[in-house]
Amino acid sequence: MNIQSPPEKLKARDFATDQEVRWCPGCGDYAILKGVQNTLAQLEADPKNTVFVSGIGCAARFPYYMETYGFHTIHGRSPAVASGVKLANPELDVWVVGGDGDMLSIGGNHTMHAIRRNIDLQILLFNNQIYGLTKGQYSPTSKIGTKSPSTPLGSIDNPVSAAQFALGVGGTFIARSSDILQKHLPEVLKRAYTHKGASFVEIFQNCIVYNDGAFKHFTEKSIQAEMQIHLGHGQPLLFGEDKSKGLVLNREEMRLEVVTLGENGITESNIAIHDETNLSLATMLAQMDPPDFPVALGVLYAEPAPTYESAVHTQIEQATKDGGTADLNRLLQRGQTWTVE
Amino acid sequence: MNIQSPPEKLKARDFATDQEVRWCPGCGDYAILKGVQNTLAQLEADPKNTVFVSGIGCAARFPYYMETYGFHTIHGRSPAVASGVKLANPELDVWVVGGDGDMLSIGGNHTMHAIRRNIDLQILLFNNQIYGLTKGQYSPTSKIGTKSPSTPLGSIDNPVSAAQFALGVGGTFIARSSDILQKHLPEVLKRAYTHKGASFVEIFQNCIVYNDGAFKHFTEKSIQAEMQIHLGHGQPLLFGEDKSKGLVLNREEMRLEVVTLGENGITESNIAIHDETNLSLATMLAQMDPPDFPVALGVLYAEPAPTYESAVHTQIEQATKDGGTADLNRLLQRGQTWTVE
Amino acid sequence: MPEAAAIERPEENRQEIESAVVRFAGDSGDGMQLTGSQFTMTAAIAGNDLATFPDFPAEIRAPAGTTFGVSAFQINFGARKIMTSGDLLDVLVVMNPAALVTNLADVKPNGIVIADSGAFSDRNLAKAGYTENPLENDSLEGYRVVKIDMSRLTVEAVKEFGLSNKEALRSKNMWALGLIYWMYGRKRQASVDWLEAKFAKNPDVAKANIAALNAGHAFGETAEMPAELGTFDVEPAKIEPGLYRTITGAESVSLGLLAGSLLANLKIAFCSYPITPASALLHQLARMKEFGVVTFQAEDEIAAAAAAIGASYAGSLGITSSSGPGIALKMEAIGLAIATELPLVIINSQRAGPSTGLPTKTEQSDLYQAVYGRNGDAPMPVISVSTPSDGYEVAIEAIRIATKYMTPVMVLTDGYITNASEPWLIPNANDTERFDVNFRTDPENFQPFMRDAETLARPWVKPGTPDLMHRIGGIERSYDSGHISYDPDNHQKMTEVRASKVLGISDDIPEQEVSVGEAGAKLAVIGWGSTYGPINRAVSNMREDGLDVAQIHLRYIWPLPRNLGELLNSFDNILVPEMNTGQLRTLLRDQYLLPAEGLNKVNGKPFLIGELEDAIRARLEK
Amino acid sequence: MPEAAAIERPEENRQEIESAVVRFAGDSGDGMQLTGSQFTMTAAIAGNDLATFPDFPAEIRAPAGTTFGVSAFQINFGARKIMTSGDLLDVLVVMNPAALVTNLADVKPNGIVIADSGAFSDRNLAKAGYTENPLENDSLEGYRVVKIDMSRLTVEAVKEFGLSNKEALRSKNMWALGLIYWMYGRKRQASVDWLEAKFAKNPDVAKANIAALNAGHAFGETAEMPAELGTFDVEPAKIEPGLYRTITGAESVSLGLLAGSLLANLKIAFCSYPITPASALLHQLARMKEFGVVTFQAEDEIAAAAAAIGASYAGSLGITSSSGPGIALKMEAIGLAIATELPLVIINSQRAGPSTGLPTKTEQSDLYQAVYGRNGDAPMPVISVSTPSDGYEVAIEAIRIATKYMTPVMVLTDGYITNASEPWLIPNANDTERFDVNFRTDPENFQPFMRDAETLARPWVKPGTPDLMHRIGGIERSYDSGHISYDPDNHQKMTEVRASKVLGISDDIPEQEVSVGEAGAKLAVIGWGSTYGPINRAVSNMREDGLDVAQIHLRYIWPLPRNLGELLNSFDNILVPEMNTGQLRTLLRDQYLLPAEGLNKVNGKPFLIGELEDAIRARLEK
Ligand SMILES: Cc1ncc(C[n+]2csc(CCOP(=O)(O)OP(=O)(O)O)c2C)c(N)n1
Ligand SMILES: Cc1ncc(C[n+]2csc(CCOP(=O)(O)OP(=O)(O)O)c2C)c(N)n1
Ligand code: SF4
Ligand code: SF4
Ligand SMILES: [Mg+2]
Ligand SMILES: [Mg+2]
Repeated sequence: MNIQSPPEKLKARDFATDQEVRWCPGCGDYAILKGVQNTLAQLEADPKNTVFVSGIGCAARFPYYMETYGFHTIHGRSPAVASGVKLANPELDVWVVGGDGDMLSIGGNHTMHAIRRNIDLQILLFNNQIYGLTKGQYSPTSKIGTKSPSTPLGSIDNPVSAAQFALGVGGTFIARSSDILQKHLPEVLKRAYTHKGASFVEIFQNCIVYNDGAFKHFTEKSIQAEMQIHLGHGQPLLFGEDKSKGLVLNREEMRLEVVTLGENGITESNIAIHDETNLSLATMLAQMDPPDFPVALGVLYAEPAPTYESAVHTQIEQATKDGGTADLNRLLQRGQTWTVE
Repeated sequence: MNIQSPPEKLKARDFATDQEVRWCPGCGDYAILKGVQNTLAQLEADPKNTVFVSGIGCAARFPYYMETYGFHTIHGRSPAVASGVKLANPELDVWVVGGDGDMLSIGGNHTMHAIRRNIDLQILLFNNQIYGLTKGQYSPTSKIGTKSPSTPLGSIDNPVSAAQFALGVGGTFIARSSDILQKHLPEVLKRAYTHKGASFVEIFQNCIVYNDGAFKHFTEKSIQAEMQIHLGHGQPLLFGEDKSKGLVLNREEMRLEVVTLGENGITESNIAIHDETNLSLATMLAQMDPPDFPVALGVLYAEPAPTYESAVHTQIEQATKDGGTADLNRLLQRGQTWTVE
Repeated sequence: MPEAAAIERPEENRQEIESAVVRFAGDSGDGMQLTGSQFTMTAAIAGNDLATFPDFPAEIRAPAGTTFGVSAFQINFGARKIMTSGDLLDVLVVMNPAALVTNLADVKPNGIVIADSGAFSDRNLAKAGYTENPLENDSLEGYRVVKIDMSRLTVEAVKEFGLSNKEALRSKNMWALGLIYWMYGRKRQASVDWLEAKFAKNPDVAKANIAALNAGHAFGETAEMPAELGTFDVEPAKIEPGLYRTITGAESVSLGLLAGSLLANLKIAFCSYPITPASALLHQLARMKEFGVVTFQAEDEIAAAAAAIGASYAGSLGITSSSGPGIALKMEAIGLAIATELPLVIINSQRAGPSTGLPTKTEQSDLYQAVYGRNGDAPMPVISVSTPSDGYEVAIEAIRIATKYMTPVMVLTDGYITNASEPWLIPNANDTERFDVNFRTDPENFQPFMRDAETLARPWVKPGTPDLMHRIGGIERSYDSGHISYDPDNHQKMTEVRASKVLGISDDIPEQEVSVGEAGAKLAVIGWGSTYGPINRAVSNMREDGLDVAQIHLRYIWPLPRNLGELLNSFDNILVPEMNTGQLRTLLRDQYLLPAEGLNKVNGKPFLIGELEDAIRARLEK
Repeated sequence: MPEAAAIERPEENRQEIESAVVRFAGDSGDGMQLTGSQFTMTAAIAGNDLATFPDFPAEIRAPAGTTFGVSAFQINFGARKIMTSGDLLDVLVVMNPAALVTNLADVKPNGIVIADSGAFSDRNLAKAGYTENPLENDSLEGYRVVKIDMSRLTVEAVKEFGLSNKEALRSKNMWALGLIYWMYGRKRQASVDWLEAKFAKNPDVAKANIAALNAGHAFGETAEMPAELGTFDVEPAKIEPGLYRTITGAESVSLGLLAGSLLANLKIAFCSYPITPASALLHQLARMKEFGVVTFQAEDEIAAAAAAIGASYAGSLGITSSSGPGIALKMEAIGLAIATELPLVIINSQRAGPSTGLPTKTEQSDLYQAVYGRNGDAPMPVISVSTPSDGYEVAIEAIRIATKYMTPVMVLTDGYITNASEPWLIPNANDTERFDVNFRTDPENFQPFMRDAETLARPWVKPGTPDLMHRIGGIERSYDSGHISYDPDNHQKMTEVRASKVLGISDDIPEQEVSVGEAGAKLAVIGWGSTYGPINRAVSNMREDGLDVAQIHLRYIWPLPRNLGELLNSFDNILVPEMNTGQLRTLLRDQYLLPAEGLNKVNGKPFLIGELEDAIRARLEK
């Protein structure tokens, strides 16, 4: 990470390239682009030290629209490419952008290992629960029964939950937001940026063409309050209009339950408190699904740990110190030698 | 699954091929081989309907030693190959065998998707926390600081926990055992076999050559009782000599804690009860590590769900019923046609 | 129906022409693909031979009016055999400025450009990069330009149905279609029927569309059209009698795969991962469940190949399909199928590379990858699809070879063929000779790698078969027993037998024929894949011009037909047009040491007949 | 030390020989590799030229006494230039029956076989598949067999150190070494020093080993050896003076990579995934941290290639390394490097294929994959390593080309070279010309795909550079600007310029020279890679026999040297020995239309000089 204030403060639009944005009109990606540009402006990020790496997909076109360094790579491999970027130059701020197909289908393994290694990347998964760019096949996050060109009778496989996956593979920062939450999103992204290590952010994104309304059961204005819970570290897990609902831990069954303040003698003191560092709680929060539960948004889990690239370079520095001079001629002559006269 | 009793009951040794077993003397794989052969004999499995599929690695040599159908494929791809086998013929009992490198490094994604789809496979991961066959490089499950030919100064990446990974990606059956537990292992394998859907079994396996003693902190005879907890559904989570210790749920912190019966007024009624269907509990159990906690062995999680291959074939049967006759000539003529005279 | 019938009346003074090329181009939302398909069907019913090509935008749904959002559909139809979707356009219909700017270059000198002037608003002009309205200045000199405010006329024509302006405008493609029907004296009835069926649940929409269609037609008929435009008559072509349909390459390959599996008495397991342009096959096969077809959308291309191999191991026919980058990923797994000698069909729908390249553009640049692109000495048969309908036979042939020889087979098709269409004389599925697979069930003397003396194929055993339990794998296997073998001589022998098995297939495929012309000509033009059409037409044309040229077109890329060397030797010169930098050429030069010369084009578009004619002339007239 | 010195005395009646081939073979636990290395070092110090080859078992640690657990080490040393590790053995030392049965076939007629008869127990005989003790019947007729109970003699020799029987037996390799030292009149001092250093913390073990070494030597000396065996003298070879070490291919390549990066003024990011035999490189580079070398063991080969590409993008030198199956997996990513024109070095340590094949055996069968194995027209330079020490220069050259031309470069080495070793005149790193990379920093007129007029390379910009922010990717890029471009003509132009850039490298590499003999000979034997040694020796021998033959050996596989066609044309016949089924042959025939004939061997073992001599004779004496 490298925040150098350039002479004049950059505005969000200064992070936009001159390239025409080519998503479908109405695509949620536009809002995310705006959110990210806002975030960088607010962070006073330095464009020259910022790199966006992506795979292939609609989401993955992202780097072309960011006036920073950018690399649009191949399908599924962006976490690996980005790992290489960060290893080569830990000073760069590296953002990784991709869709649910890119990062959880073909690229699932790279996502997993980048997260597990805790390389200091901001990994943004635009989850639209569909393959947009290839015209609408179901994805590993699509709901069971999704009709798509490749599943005309409906899909039959259990979707994977991005957040549960990231928790399961040892993520140190896991958060969620949505394309339509223009205030929430930059806050989450700023947290991701500040976190040292792999920050994994799932952003629910509407694909207006192939999967319109996939998230409306918790993003529609009218039900937002009931169907979203915005997490704050140390804050009670309250939601609903007037924050009248909350989550409590059923201690016998080790499950979260939704309660209404005032009903059955429930007061705020019964409500569970969000603790970002509690993996079990994060796992339970990640599992919540409407209609029985609200969707947990914000930082589900954040537990700082040493980053991979810093350990790499520490070892190198150590070796340089221990090994004395790095003299190639000496290395060439290492081991048993003899002289022919 | 297909249990047809062949005329005479087969013994464990009837499941052994005439091929010379070529693991290093003292390798934990021998014990697992014996355990699996015992399991099949006890299950009265039919060799002709049994298929072992593996990738590449020491563990992956397994199929050559089983007198069943067997396919030694390529590195990391065995879950995908096995998925194809099961899709083509759901009647077969398909076992998948591989090492931690095979199934969690190069093959992590296939393991994840086979599990998530809930294809009825028995997936046996022989975890020796090292790459055996390629002579001892560290693996994604190796402890931080592992010195190996590729990490002469010690490895620096966080290991992934196989069980947590499997839970995170939506596994319906997750269990653990060890090469040295010759009674426990067949019991776990039988449960895996009986489970419809992807059964994921992590088997701790000692690589005597490259990672000897990796598990001795919980497998050595003298400390076994203290450092292992054997799970039983509906049973209290007790362990230790004389079952004098147990796990309780610290309800404020949502964490498990080790307690001693009789101390601080703890009685058996305080001890948490194992519930295989509770994902949160399973996640907490999977996280436990010595020396603070015992290692949880047995069935961590089991929650039956429809299998992928049955849904595939249900759709096909449905289509055959709905579509009436499957007449190729009719299909060829589908759509707009015209006659030239 | 009455509406259409009422105004259908005979035309006079139509100019008779042998063939015509028409392209409809407009915004993605303008329904150009539908318009094109309707025109195609009507031309087919009128007895023309034809070929079509849709040109989709690379973006899913680009903002309206942009150049990168232009969608087009081209048809070449005629009274003679039609071999390509056409070089240059006789008629270009454009629904907005962006369509004009992106398509104009393809119009013939003095060709007809029909433009919806109502869509040439300042905003749309700006989006297309025009600073002035090209319909209003002299920039279109050299074309016969017809400006019609189709937007307004459509809105008027449908006003009785009470649609919003936006809804009304959706019918303007039908207005344009009506006009073109009039130009070529076509009957509207089939389209009227189709609209009624399509919008059965929305009769008002159906009626509005039909009204627009009729209005466009009437517009032409009522002499509101400039006289110099002319009207045309394209007589029926001489076409073999029978029942026809149009078919795209994606359709023919998927139907061929199904047919082949039935002929082999196998179930299909089609395992794939979406990728342009290959996804079309997955979509087709996913709709064949009533035949017991299993389709599996895997997590990636490697898993798709691996699952297909697993399915073949289990006794189904494993098929996997992708395009260039995805095929590259499958190569390690394909090596396993080669090593374990399992049948597997790999369909490669080629697109322009390298890397992501131009996913929606066509190319033939995966021949190297198909023939040579694996680690180790790993021979594999490769066959190719030459026309949109050819995929049917080629897919059947791939299955025949894969199952008879226990080998993976790669089928090369391409983005052009996948999407292009042509009329197809629908075969009777029962006429093709069966090649039922005989799974080994006899335990007597069974060894998993004991070979058939003639084909050198090993036996195929279904797991589940009693007493035949055995193990196979990718480590070198002992001749016959299949056990792991590190024996040096065994590896030599196995490497040789794998090569011989594949080379031996050349005795089981037809001798290479000359498609047009005769052996011994001054020049042979040899191609493969989707260049068939343009080469065929160009060679035929040049022969009519008296040039001594012949066409040879390969279906079999590896092994090559057994007589090919001798045949090629009979020509003075050999020209190899390819949509790559010379990949078949390498094969031919290596195999036959003949100075085959390349004619290479890699701009994502098929060869033009004219380009080939020029090349042939240049070589024969010098 | 005194022990060794005490019994060192001059030998008489030694037979002077030009060179000898000795192989030590025993169980994996018998320390054969150490024995071989010690003999090698001593031969080197004695001034011999030499070449060695270790032969590890495929299994990690097979049960003791089994045939598949045999480990061997072969050395060819001589008074003349040594080109290979030797065809047939003069002396085979076997420590058990399994070693005898697996190695006997390689012994020369009437060659010497020295066996530890103490290890020929019934159990060990059975494990090796013997029903009778071959030392006791006449099955070894035709060899000069020396049975010695080395086990017993070793135990006796070390008994004063109070070791257990098992521990004592660990020194029996040193006993054997002592005996062979005596046979060839070698000094033991270097080994004594080495043992003392190695077991500095365990002086008793050191002493026991030294005692065994001396005992073996004394055994020979005290005339307990059969007279007909003989003792030999191998004089020093004529060797360029200087400081030497032995070096394996793995070492030379890794040192070359480091040297090249320093010459280019770049940091290395070496990203790999373990695989036999490529892992050796990862292990070497992982020990170079003091030079700032980053090594990254990725989750798979694709991630390794991708991370290397990312590192190159960020301004390091990305290097990735694997063997056949892993290289296949990297091809899609390599296509991205080709498309985005980023430097990248890919080391392919070839092994016997296809598929998993024979991982521990050598082959040259990835040339097709290297040159042709990608989707799309995706040209990439390919260069090859010819001897164990050659990797140093080749790796440097790979980096020079990759960085100067902004392209991936594939280096082909193989399992034989990786593990084989030879003496190396250690170069002075400062003598090689530098080729510092100039990263672009000037924003004036910057465009990411604007090319250098001469090299056609695009500029390399480090992220972090002010005012040069830009985007690159795998979709076709516009000439100069690098923006996404779907323009047909641009794709044509870019495809052509990518090909020209790579072909242009032929002007920047040396003209092809004739290694042995002259242009215009009756027969050229042309090879590449690890066949250098045997071809060189065979051609030299045949020329001494008066045959008109020459050797041409390629370092550059693609592009080929600019004069190669002309050079090859000067010969009457061309023979291409390859450890594959004819891959370079394809390239040569395609490029030059010359009737190059193949001599192909795929049994996992290098060519024997004799095989090549026979082939040359057959072609020139007919
Ligand atoms: C190796 C490879 N396989 C497949 C593809 C085709 N492909 C491009 S994007 C994509 C998936 C897009 O879905 P997602 O990642 O969810 O992104 P979205 O378009 O929905 O934003 C696929 C399958 C490809 N380009 N490369
Ligand atoms: C594509 C490919 N990459 C790498 C290898 C080399 N390789 C073989 S086994 C293996 C890892 C072995 O480790 P693991 O899976 O843990 O099995 P173990 O030997 O420990 O039982 C590797 C890297 C290979 N055979 N193929
Ligand atoms: S297809 Fe969907 S995800 Fe892609 S740009 Fe269009 S709306 Fe967005
Ligand atoms: S290397 Fe390790 S895992 Fe492999 S066979 Fe030997 S002991 Fe077992
Ligand atoms: Mg998506
Ligand atoms: Mg392992």
